[in-house]
Amino acid sequence: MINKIVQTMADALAGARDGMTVLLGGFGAVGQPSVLVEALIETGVRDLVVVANNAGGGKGGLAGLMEAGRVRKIICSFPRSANSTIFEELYRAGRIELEIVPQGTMAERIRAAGAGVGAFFTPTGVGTKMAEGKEVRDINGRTMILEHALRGDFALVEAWQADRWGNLTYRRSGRNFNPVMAMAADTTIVQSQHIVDLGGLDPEHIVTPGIFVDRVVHVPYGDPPF
Amino acid sequence: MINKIVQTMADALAGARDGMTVLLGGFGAVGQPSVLVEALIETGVRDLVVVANNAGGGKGGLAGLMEAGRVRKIICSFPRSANSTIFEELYRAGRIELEIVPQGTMAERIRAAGAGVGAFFTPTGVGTKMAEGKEVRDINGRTMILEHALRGDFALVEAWQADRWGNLTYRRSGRNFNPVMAMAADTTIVQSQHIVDLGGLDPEHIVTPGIFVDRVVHVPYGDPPF
Amino acid sequence: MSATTEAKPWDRLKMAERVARDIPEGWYVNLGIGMPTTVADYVPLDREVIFHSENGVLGIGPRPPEAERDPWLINAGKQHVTLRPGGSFVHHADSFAMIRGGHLDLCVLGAFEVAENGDIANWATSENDTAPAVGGAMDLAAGAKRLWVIMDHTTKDGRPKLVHRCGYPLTAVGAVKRVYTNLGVFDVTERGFTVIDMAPGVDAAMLKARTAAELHFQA
Amino acid sequence: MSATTEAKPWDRLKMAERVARDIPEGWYVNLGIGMPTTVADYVPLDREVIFHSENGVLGIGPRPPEAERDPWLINAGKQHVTLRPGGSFVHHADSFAMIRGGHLDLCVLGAFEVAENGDIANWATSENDTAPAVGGAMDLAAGAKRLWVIMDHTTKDGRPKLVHRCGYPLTAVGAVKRVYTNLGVFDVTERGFTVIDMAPGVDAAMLKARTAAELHFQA
Repeated sequence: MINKIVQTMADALAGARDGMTVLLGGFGAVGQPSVLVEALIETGVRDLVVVANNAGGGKGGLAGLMEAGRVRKIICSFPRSANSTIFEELYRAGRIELEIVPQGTMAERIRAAGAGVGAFFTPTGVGTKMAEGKEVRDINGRTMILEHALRGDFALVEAWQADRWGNLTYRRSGRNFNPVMAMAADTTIVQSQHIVDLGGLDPEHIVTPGIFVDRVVHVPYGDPPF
Repeated sequence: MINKIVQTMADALAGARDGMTVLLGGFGAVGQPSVLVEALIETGVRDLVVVANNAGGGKGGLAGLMEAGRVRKIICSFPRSANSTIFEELYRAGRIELEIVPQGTMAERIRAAGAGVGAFFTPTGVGTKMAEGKEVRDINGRTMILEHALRGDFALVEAWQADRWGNLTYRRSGRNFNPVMAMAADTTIVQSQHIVDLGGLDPEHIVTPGIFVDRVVHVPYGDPPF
Repeated sequence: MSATTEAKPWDRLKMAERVARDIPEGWYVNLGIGMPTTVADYVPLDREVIFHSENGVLGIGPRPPEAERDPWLINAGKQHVTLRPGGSFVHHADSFAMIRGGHLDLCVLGAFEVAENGDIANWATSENDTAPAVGGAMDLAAGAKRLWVIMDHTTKDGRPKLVHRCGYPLTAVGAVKRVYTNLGVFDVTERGFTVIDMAPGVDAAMLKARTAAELHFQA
Repeated sequence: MSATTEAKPWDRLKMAERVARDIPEGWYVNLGIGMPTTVADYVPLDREVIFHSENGVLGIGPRPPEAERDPWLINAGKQHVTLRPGGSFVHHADSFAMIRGGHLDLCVLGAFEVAENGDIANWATSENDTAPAVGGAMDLAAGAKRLWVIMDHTTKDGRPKLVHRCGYPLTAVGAVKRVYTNLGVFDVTERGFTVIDMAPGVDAAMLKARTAAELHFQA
C-alpha cells in the first residue's frame, strides 16, 4: 500500500542537507508551509538557496530561517515589504545573496523544471536590467530573452487536503506557487490542513496529482473562520 | 452583463475565414467539438490549417472537413488509425499537407502560445527526424531541441459545463487538449454539454477560466449512461 | 484664459475614478499595488469588469468587512478581497500565462517615470538600488494588451515624471499606452504624449511647465 | 545441454506477466499501445502501481464490463478504462509535463528495433514512410526515468530486432534500459545487451543466433 503520509517532522524532512536548494510555496501569508520551515530550522542544515516569492516577513517562517543564518542566497521577486527587516539587515551586512526574478518568470522557470523544459524565450524583462547577460532573440516579431529552468532539491508546500497517494487540493489563493513548486523538486514535502481517505478527493478536482508528491505531514490548524 | 453564450452556430463561427489555423480539441472520440466542426464545414471556409492530435477518423468531424476539401494542412501526432481512410486517401493523392509533431511537443507548443512563451528547449525528439533543421543545445547536461509556440486563429473546444463568463469544466478524459487549446487562439469557441448559471461552478473546480473563452454554444447530447 | 492658480488637480480618488470611467464592461484587468488598486472601487458591479490578481485570483470583488475576511483570500497587494460569482482560482504559472499570453485587456500600474516612447520605470529608483522589488511588474508591463499608468504628474519635490527618456531602471520598453496623472490624461502615440483630457483649470502652459517631454494637443 | 528444439518461448501473455513481475509497488507507469497495455492485467490491484495515460488519466484501473463503460473515459489506445480511487484527470500539457519532467518511474513501449546503445526505433518502418504516427512515443522515450521495451525477439520473417545499431528511424537515442522478448530479458548496459533471464529451454546459442548484437551473459 502506498502511503506518503509521515508521522514526524524528522521523517518529513529526512535527507535535508547543507547547500541544497529549497522551493518555498506561499504568497503573502497565504499558503506558507510555515510548520515545515520551522522543522527545517530544527534540522540545522545551512548554506541553503531558497526560492520564494518574498524574502520573508516578520519573525517566523523564512525570516526565522534567515535569522538563524541558514540561508546563503535567496531567489525571489519581491524582497522588500513592510516587515522584511530580517532580510534587509542581513542583506545590508552582506550576509545573504539576492537574485531578483520577475514573478512570472520565476513561476515559469519553476514550471519549466517540473515539465522537463530546459529553457524558454519570454518577452518579460526585455530591455531591462533583467536582460543583462541573457540571450536575446526576435521570435514572431517580438523580442524575447532566454530564461532557464529553476529546480529544487526540496519543495515545501502547503495544501488544504491530501490523501495517502499525495493527491492535493488547495484553498483559494493558497494555491499560488504551491502546485508549481510541487512539480519541480527532487523531493516534494507537503503540510496539509486535512488528510482524507483515498478516493475522498474528486478526481476532477485534484490540483496536484500525487505523482508530484513524496511526503505529506498533517498540520491541522483549524478551519476558517478562526 | 457579459454573456459569451451565443444562440446560433453562425454566431459561434462568425469571423471564420479561408486560410486560418484551427486548433481542434479532443482525443480519440472523447472531447471532440464535433458539432462545431460540422458548423465549420457549413461556413464554406477552405484552405485551413488544422491542429489536432489525430487526422480524423470515420466520416464525421475532422474527417468530414477533410473530405469536403477544406483542409490544406494538418498538424498532428498520430495521422494513421484504424479508420483514418479519408486522410490517407487525400494524403496519397497529394491533396493534403502533413506535419507530424510528437504529442507532448504539440501540447507544449500550444501551451507556449497560450502562455506567451515564444519557444522552448525540449529533450523530446533529440537525435531523430524531428530534430532535423532545429537548433540543438546542451542544457544542464541534457541535449535539447528548440520548438516554437503553435497558435491558432480559432480554437474549437468541447466542454462539460460552461457559464456566461465562459468558465469551463470538462468530463474525465474529455479534458485532453481542450484546456490547452482554449488558451492559444485569437478566438476560442466552445460547445458545452451543460450551461450553468454564473456562480454555479465552484471557483476551485473551474478548469478553464473564462478569460480564455470568447463564445459558448449549448450542445446537449445527453448525460451518460446513454 | 485661466491662470494656473485656478487649477484644481484631481486628487487620488478622482484619478482612480477617471481611470475607471475608461474601462468598458467585459475587460479582464489587473490593477497594480497601491493607487491602481483603488480603481476597482469606481467600477460599478453591474458593469462587469473582471479583475485579476497575480496570485491566481480571477474575478475579484469588493473588499470584505473585517468580520467576513477569509484568511485564504488575498490579492497581490496582500489585502483581503472577495471573489465574485464566476470567479476562479489558478496557480501562479497559469496566472502568469494569462498575463504573459496577452489575455489581459488592461493592466494599470503606478510608475516613477513614463517616457514618450512608452518606456516605463516603476521598480527601482536607482541603478544602485541593490534590492529593488520587481514583483510581477515586468511580466504585466510586457504581457497585457494595454498598459495604463496612474501616477502624480510630478514628484513630491516637483520633478516631472512624464519624460523624454526614463532615467530610472526600466520595467519595460515601449509598453505604456496611456497615462493618468493628477493634471490630465495622456495617450502615448507614435508622436509621443498626446493630451486627451485635463483636470479642471489645468491648461497647456501648466502641463508643459511640469512635463519633461513634448506634449501634443488634440486639434 | 538442452537443444533449441526444446525451447518454449514465452507467449504474449507470459511476456506481459514477466514485465509485470518487475514493477514494484508505488511506481508511476505509462504503458504503450498494444502489447505493453496488457502488462497492467498482471499487476495485482493490492500492489499499488499507478498507471498513467498520455490523454491525462492517472490511476487507471481494470477495463470495465461493456455495460459500465463511461464514454468519456478512455486511455491513449482509445480503449475504455476505469479510474481507481485516488486517480485524477489533467489536461494534455500537464500530462506531458509528467512525462517530459521525469516524473514517470517507467514507460513500457513496443519497438521495431532496439540497439545495444539503447536507441529505440518504434514509430516508422522506413525513411520513406511519409505519414508515420509518432503519438507520444518520443516524449515517453525521452522523458520517463526508465524505458523498457516489450517485443518479439525477431520479426515474423525471422530478422533480429535486437541490433547493433537501429536501421529504422529513431524514436529516441540511448533511452532503453531493458528489453523483454519472447526469448529472454536483456538489460542495456554500458557494454551492450546483458542477458538477465531466458525463457524455458532457451540457451545462449539460440539467443546469439537470433540477435544482431553482442550478448553478454551474467557470470
